Amino acid sequence: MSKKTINIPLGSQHISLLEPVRFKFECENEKIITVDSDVGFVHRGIERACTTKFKFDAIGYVVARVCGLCAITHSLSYTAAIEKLLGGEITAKSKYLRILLLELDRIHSHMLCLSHTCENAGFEAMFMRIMGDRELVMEIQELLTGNRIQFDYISIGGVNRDISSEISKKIIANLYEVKQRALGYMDEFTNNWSLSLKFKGIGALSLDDAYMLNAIGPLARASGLNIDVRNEIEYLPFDEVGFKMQTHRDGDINARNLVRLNEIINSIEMCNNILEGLPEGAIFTKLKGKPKGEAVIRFEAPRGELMYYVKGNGTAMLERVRIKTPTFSCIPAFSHIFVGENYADAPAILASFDPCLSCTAK
Amino acid sequence: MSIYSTLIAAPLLFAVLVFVGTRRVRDVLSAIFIVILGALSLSNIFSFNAPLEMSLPETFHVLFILIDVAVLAYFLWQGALLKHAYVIFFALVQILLYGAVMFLSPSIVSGDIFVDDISAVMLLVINIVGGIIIVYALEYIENEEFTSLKKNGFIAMLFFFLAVMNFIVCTNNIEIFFLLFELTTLCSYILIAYRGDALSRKNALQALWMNQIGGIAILAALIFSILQYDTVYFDVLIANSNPLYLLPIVLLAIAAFVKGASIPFDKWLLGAMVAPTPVSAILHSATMVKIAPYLMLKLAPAMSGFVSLTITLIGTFVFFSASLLALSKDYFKEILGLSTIALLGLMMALAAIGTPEAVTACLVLIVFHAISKALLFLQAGILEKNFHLKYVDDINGLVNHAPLVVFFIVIGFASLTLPPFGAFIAKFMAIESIAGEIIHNPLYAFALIFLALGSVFLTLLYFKVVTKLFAKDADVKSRHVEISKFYTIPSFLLVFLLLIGMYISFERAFLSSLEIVVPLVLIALIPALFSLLLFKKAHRVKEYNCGEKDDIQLSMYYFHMPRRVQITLTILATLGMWILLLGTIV
Amino acid sequence: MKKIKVSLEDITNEIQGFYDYKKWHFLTLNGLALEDNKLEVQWIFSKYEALDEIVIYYAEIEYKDIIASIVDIIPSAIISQRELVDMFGVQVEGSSKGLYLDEDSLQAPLSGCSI
Amino acid sequence: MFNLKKYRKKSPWILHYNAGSCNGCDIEILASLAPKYDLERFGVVNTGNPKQSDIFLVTGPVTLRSRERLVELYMQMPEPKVVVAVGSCSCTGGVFRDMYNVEDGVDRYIPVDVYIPGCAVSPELIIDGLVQGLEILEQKTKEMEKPLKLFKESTCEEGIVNRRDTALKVGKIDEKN
Amino acid sequence: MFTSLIKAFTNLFKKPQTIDYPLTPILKDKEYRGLIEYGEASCIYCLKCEKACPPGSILFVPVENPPENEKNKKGLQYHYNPYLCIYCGECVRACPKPDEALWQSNKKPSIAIKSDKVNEDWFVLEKLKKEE
Amino acid sequence: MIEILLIVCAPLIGGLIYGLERKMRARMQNRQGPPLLQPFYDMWKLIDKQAFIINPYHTILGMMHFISLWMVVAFIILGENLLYVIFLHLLSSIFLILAGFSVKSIYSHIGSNRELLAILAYEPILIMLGVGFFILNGSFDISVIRENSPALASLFLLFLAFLMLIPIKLKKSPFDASEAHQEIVGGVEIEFSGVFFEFLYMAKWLEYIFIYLLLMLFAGDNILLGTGLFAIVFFLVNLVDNATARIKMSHLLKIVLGIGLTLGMCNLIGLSYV
Ligand code: SF4
Ligand code: SF4
Ligand code: SF4
Ligand code: SF4
Ligand code: SF4
Ligand code: SF4
Ligand code: SF4
Ligand code: SF4
Repeated sequence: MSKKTINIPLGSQHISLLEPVRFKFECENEKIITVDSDVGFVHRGIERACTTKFKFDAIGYVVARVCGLCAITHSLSYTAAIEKLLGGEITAKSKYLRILLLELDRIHSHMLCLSHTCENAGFEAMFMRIMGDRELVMEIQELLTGNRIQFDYISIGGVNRDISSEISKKIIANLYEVKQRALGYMDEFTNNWSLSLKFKGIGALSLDDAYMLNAIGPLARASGLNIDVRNEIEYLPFDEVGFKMQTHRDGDINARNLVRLNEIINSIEMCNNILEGLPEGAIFTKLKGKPKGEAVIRFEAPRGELMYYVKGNGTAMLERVRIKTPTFSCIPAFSHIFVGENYADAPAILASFDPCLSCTAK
Repeated sequence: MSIYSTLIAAPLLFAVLVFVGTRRVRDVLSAIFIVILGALSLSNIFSFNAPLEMSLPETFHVLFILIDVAVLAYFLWQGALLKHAYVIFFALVQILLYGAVMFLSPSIVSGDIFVDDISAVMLLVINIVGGIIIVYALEYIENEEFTSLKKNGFIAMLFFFLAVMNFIVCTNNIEIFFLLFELTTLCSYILIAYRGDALSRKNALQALWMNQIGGIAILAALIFSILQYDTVYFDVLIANSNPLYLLPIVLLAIAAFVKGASIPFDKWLLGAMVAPTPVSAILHSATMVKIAPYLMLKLAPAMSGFVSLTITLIGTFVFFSASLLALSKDYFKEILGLSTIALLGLMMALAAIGTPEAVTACLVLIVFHAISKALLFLQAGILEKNFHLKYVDDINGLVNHAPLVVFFIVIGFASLTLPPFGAFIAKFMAIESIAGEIIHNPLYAFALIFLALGSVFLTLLYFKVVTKLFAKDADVKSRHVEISKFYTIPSFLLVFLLLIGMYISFERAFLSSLEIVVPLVLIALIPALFSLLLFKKAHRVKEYNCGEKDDIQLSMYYFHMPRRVQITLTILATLGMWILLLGTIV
Repeated sequence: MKKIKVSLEDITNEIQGFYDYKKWHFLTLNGLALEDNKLEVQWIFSKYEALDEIVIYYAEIEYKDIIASIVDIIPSAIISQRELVDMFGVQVEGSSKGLYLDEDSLQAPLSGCSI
Repeated sequence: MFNLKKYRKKSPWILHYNAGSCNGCDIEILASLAPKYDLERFGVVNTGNPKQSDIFLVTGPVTLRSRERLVELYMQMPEPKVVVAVGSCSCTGGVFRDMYNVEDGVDRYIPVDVYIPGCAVSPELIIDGLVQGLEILEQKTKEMEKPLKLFKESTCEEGIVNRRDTALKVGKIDEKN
Repeated sequence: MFTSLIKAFTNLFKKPQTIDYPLTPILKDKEYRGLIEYGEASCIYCLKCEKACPPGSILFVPVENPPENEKNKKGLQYHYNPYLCIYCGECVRACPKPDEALWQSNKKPSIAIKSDKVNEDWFVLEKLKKEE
Repeated sequence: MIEILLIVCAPLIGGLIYGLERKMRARMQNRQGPPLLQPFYDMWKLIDKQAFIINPYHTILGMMHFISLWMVVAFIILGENLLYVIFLHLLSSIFLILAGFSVKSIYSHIGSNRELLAILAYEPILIMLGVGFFILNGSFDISVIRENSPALASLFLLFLAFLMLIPIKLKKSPFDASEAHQEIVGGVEIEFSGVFFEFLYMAKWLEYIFIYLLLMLFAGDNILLGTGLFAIVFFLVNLVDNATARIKMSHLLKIVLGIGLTLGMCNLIGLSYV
């Protein structure tokens, strides 16, 4: 008798995906029993280019293009590593502004993820609603940095633009609005019966598995694992601006959504605190010299921990730039979660990881 | 009269004649016999005007008693030989009961032979469809590895079967009916055990003991009938039946359920699959199981509200649950088998309703089910013999190699579900008649639900199979396999019968002409468009596969039916039977 | 940041002894091309809920050496190992090539010996 | 009123493929489908299915692994079709130009009709590009207009557009500098 | 679910969020990072911008009739490829004479079509540059 | 005469309804949305496109789906037997399913599979609906049903059950798993292109007509009520579409069959007591 399984491909081109990644699910009826994945479609060779093609001061703009979604975290991590190697101290104001943009980016990225999860769960109206509201954040990002996605806001020694009081007012106003909307989604995610059918208990990762598979970011926090790099570094004053770790116990899609929503709300608070207590001073300190030595820098990108290992040898060309991105670390966990789920849920589960393969493959 | 005696006697004669001469001679002779039988049954239906009733001479009765005793003794012997406790036990019970019947002497007598239009229709089905299957069997059996004597015996057995069936639909005497009932049991026993291996033997014995339960029920019915109504004749029994003393009727109905392999007696029919495919074909379509709805139709006028309702509910429930169970199967013949069981349930339910509309529906269903099932079983045989395929999972993309077989299978399944075919019309009328009953008794609403769900399950089932056939590659060069003419001609004949049936339903105005013509045109349009080869020149591309190149692996949904579902359904059906029995006694 | 040098043979034992999956978090594997055709392989760990506690185990190896796999201890290391194989052209036990690179791509782009 | 030509260009269905971008432009495509920019005003539907699409939006500089898929998808789109390169990196390679695993822009593999610059492109630019694409689409439809275009002789053997082999051939058109 | 229902219902009677873009133009903020513009007269041909540009979308290539500028000793001409530019603004930050020689305007780049030969022309320049 | 006209125009009316719906959905999602005539623009465009085919079976079966659906609509307009119409509609769905299975495309197969399961969910309810009308009017003939007084009150539970199957047939949330763009890229229709997709696209419009004509039967001879019913249900269905996610096939079966059959049963039993 023949085998009773079917192979369902998801990707590399598929409507539920924004980027090429290929999953091949072996399914019984529609129940997934094994997963085979290919994540290397987006490999461009950035790590090598950073050591052969670009001088160290341009790399900040290059690594931002590792990924458009946490571009800011990438350039921030890289710059921080270089600043560490150069040994200069930057002003408090520029640190605050960096956090501001980092958190704005987190808000828009989380909103994108939520809306994409809803779209993949077949809830088009919710997708439209969140994407519509996301424009509020995009607007202020554009005001602040001059572009909607690739901010190119951070350079070695500080930030590129100052913030004016009008912008600051606008930010506060828009974020207030976003917070109200976020509370609205919270209600929707908990109370809509069709969303509960799609999200509750689906794609769950247990705490122990999260530990075992070294999950990070919202994925791990939704399973109750306390890991948030903002809690583990002293480079930027996250405590001062009111960072609070958000966790959940269930580990399913719903938990991930709620963690993201809570983080949005927490980030909004942080932004407000930053704008209230913004120190006076310059936004840029000129740092001299060429990087020498090695540095490991980690930051919390919207999707989890991002790590840069930079090694310089005192010339303008670096010796090694190692980028360890959040999705990269989560891939073992992804495959694990898919097994046993229904194919019908696969796109939504995938979106709820908020995967970004452009950084995975670099 | 002469027609009926010929119809009964001739096949007996043919059964002997097939042993004469070479294969060639046998084939030609059989073909001629079949044409004769078909012609007789046809002429009968055209010349038929009034029910005919007559008696047989006393010598026959003595002969019948002797045969009866011999058959029962044979069962006992087989049981003892093969050490099967059930068989021995039921044979003994039957012998005892039969003895009891012999001692009772009923006083009201009537004709032994009774032919009405229902019988006429049955004769038609038995002889024509059965005949076509025998033609097919002529070739089929040659592809088996048996001695020629055994092969001829096979054909002879089929003819004998026809004779018994022809007799059974003409008899009015319950004693004779019992004898013939036992004879069909005997026939099926021998045919199922035909291959002679362990599995065949086991299944044959299973069929034997289950069918013996039916025999016991008939004997019990006989005893009660004699005690209560003082008769052994159907017509008297039915005419005099008192709604308070329906026990004989109900017992006969239970015998019908046994023959119709209704759940919980379904195992024997499924076990019969081990026999050569023509046996399954003939059992499922023209003979044996059709005794069930026939008997039910005969009894219907005698049924009171309770009995008729319960039988309807049981029948529709069987329809529902057998189709549900079939969903989880992937052995092609087993699927066909369960769908037969389901449809038999429906036929019996319709018969039990007993309104003229329901009776017509039942008859239409009997006829078309016979044709379609025969067609499908023939294809199952071809698949096994020519393609070595048994499981629906393996028939993926058959259209690439055997478009003709696929055509037959599709027609077969379509004719069981879709307009404008006969079986569809029957289902249609079934819904109408049940809907009519709901007005009187809301409990019929359950029957309706079972019917609706069951027919959807069946559709699902059929198209689950059909769809497998179609997965055609964009570029594979097809490989055609030659199929013997002996296989295709019977199939074409059956398709032709379907068309005639359609014409008749058109004549009889079961549906309006528009309602017949439109779907027919629709269905006919497909091959027409095809043959135009309109799309030869259009651009062809590969299937979308997310831009990937790896081959995809296809497989159907399968429905995992937990064992407890199966058990629950069986228990419920059994419960229904007991309610029926006890309800009548009380 | 603590760097601990280990030899290639000891690496699984060292990590086995050190790694407590509820305390430590495996970050990634990193390769670093050194002079004279050597490669430094680093296993980077960080501690949960501690301020910047990072431990790096490293070993200096030749390109032809076969690196032991730590997947039995840390299942999630599989992907980093595959990346290492691709980017440096070394061999890691049980890790296949082709995570990122196709047949006709530049092979072992970070190995330092490629042009 | 029944001027076919007038309506033809109002229904561009899009197919989006990411050939190695940084997601920036992809997100902007998503954003332009969202309420603020609402591409559906122009009849745009994101079908995700090459066989029913008219406009092929490609982002990213075309990595080695995605080039075959890119061509495959292009081949599966029926004529008339318009390819739009979204973002600097799909126009010319952008910041990834000359990296070892990229092919520097979509037009090395498939003919591009519209180039939208920007990093990331803003939704307004995507709309501009689409409007431009619509015009080209209309032109192409006109050129195609001959009787029985449906049954136009196929160009490939056995009537089947074969993907991979052709894919690599197309790639040879422009030698890299 | 009811909040969604109500939301959908009220949206029906609200003005949609959509900006009818090509009809209603969207004005870019003056700080928007758009096209890089070049003031030839003020340029001192230090080529800092060319070196700073990550994708290499500014090229100074020797031509036959170079722009007349006393600083232009090698006879170079400025070329800029908006389809390669990533709008990072690094060139402007590198330029010793920002706002005069090189600045980032808030203009949107324009759409190109096939006949614009976005790549072919640039290949030529890049080749020239390499030969130099 | 008017019937013939209606039959001929049925797809066009369906297209209009579809256009209206797209517009309405957009507005419910706070965006401007496509023009009302967008479906027709799509149609013109599809005619102009080059058509690819996978294999002739697939193409022909797809066309048959459209034609047979049109017949179904014609039969309803002509006032034929309701039960028959329901089964003919089944035939048309079967065509579509066969088409889906006739190509070696996994999404198409999954779509067809789901379509089959969807039939399992709605067909019994449709049959019960037919029986309900029969009990009420003593006939399955649609023309008779149309002449009698509104059945809405006496068939109210069946009406509710019918409401549940509208989203299934019209592929609307929450019961649109058989089309499910984000999972299986449209399922059955995935391999159609050009004019051949056009047939499927227009079949979708006909499906609207089919469903809403059935809906109007509840209003009997009261045209005003019928129109009102249409407007309200149309609105309601879209509202729900915009407030729910797509649920899985297994949930769909449980919910629709469970609730639908119970409602239908209660109604039928109730009817026979009255
Ligand atoms: S983060 Fe990834 S999954 Fe989410 S929207 Fe972006 S590309 Fe899609
Ligand atoms: S996970 Fe990677 S690709 Fe995704 S947003 Fe973060 S850095 Fe970018
Ligand atoms: S770069 Fe060339 S010389 Fe150096 S190690 Fe590699 S092959 Fe040998
Ligand atoms: S230069 Fe060539 S041979 Fe040497 S390591 Fe690199 S790919 Fe291998
Ligand atoms: S153009 Fe820029 S933002 Fe767009 S994909 Fe390329 S690198 Fe990313
Ligand atoms: S903005 Fe950036 S990419 Fe553009 S020319 Fe200037 S430096 Fe180059
Ligand atoms: S950096 Fe400024 S001054 Fe120097 S060459 Fe460039 S534009 Fe001219
Ligand atoms: S219906 Fe399909 S095309 Fe339309 S928005 Fe949903 S997924 Fe996209």
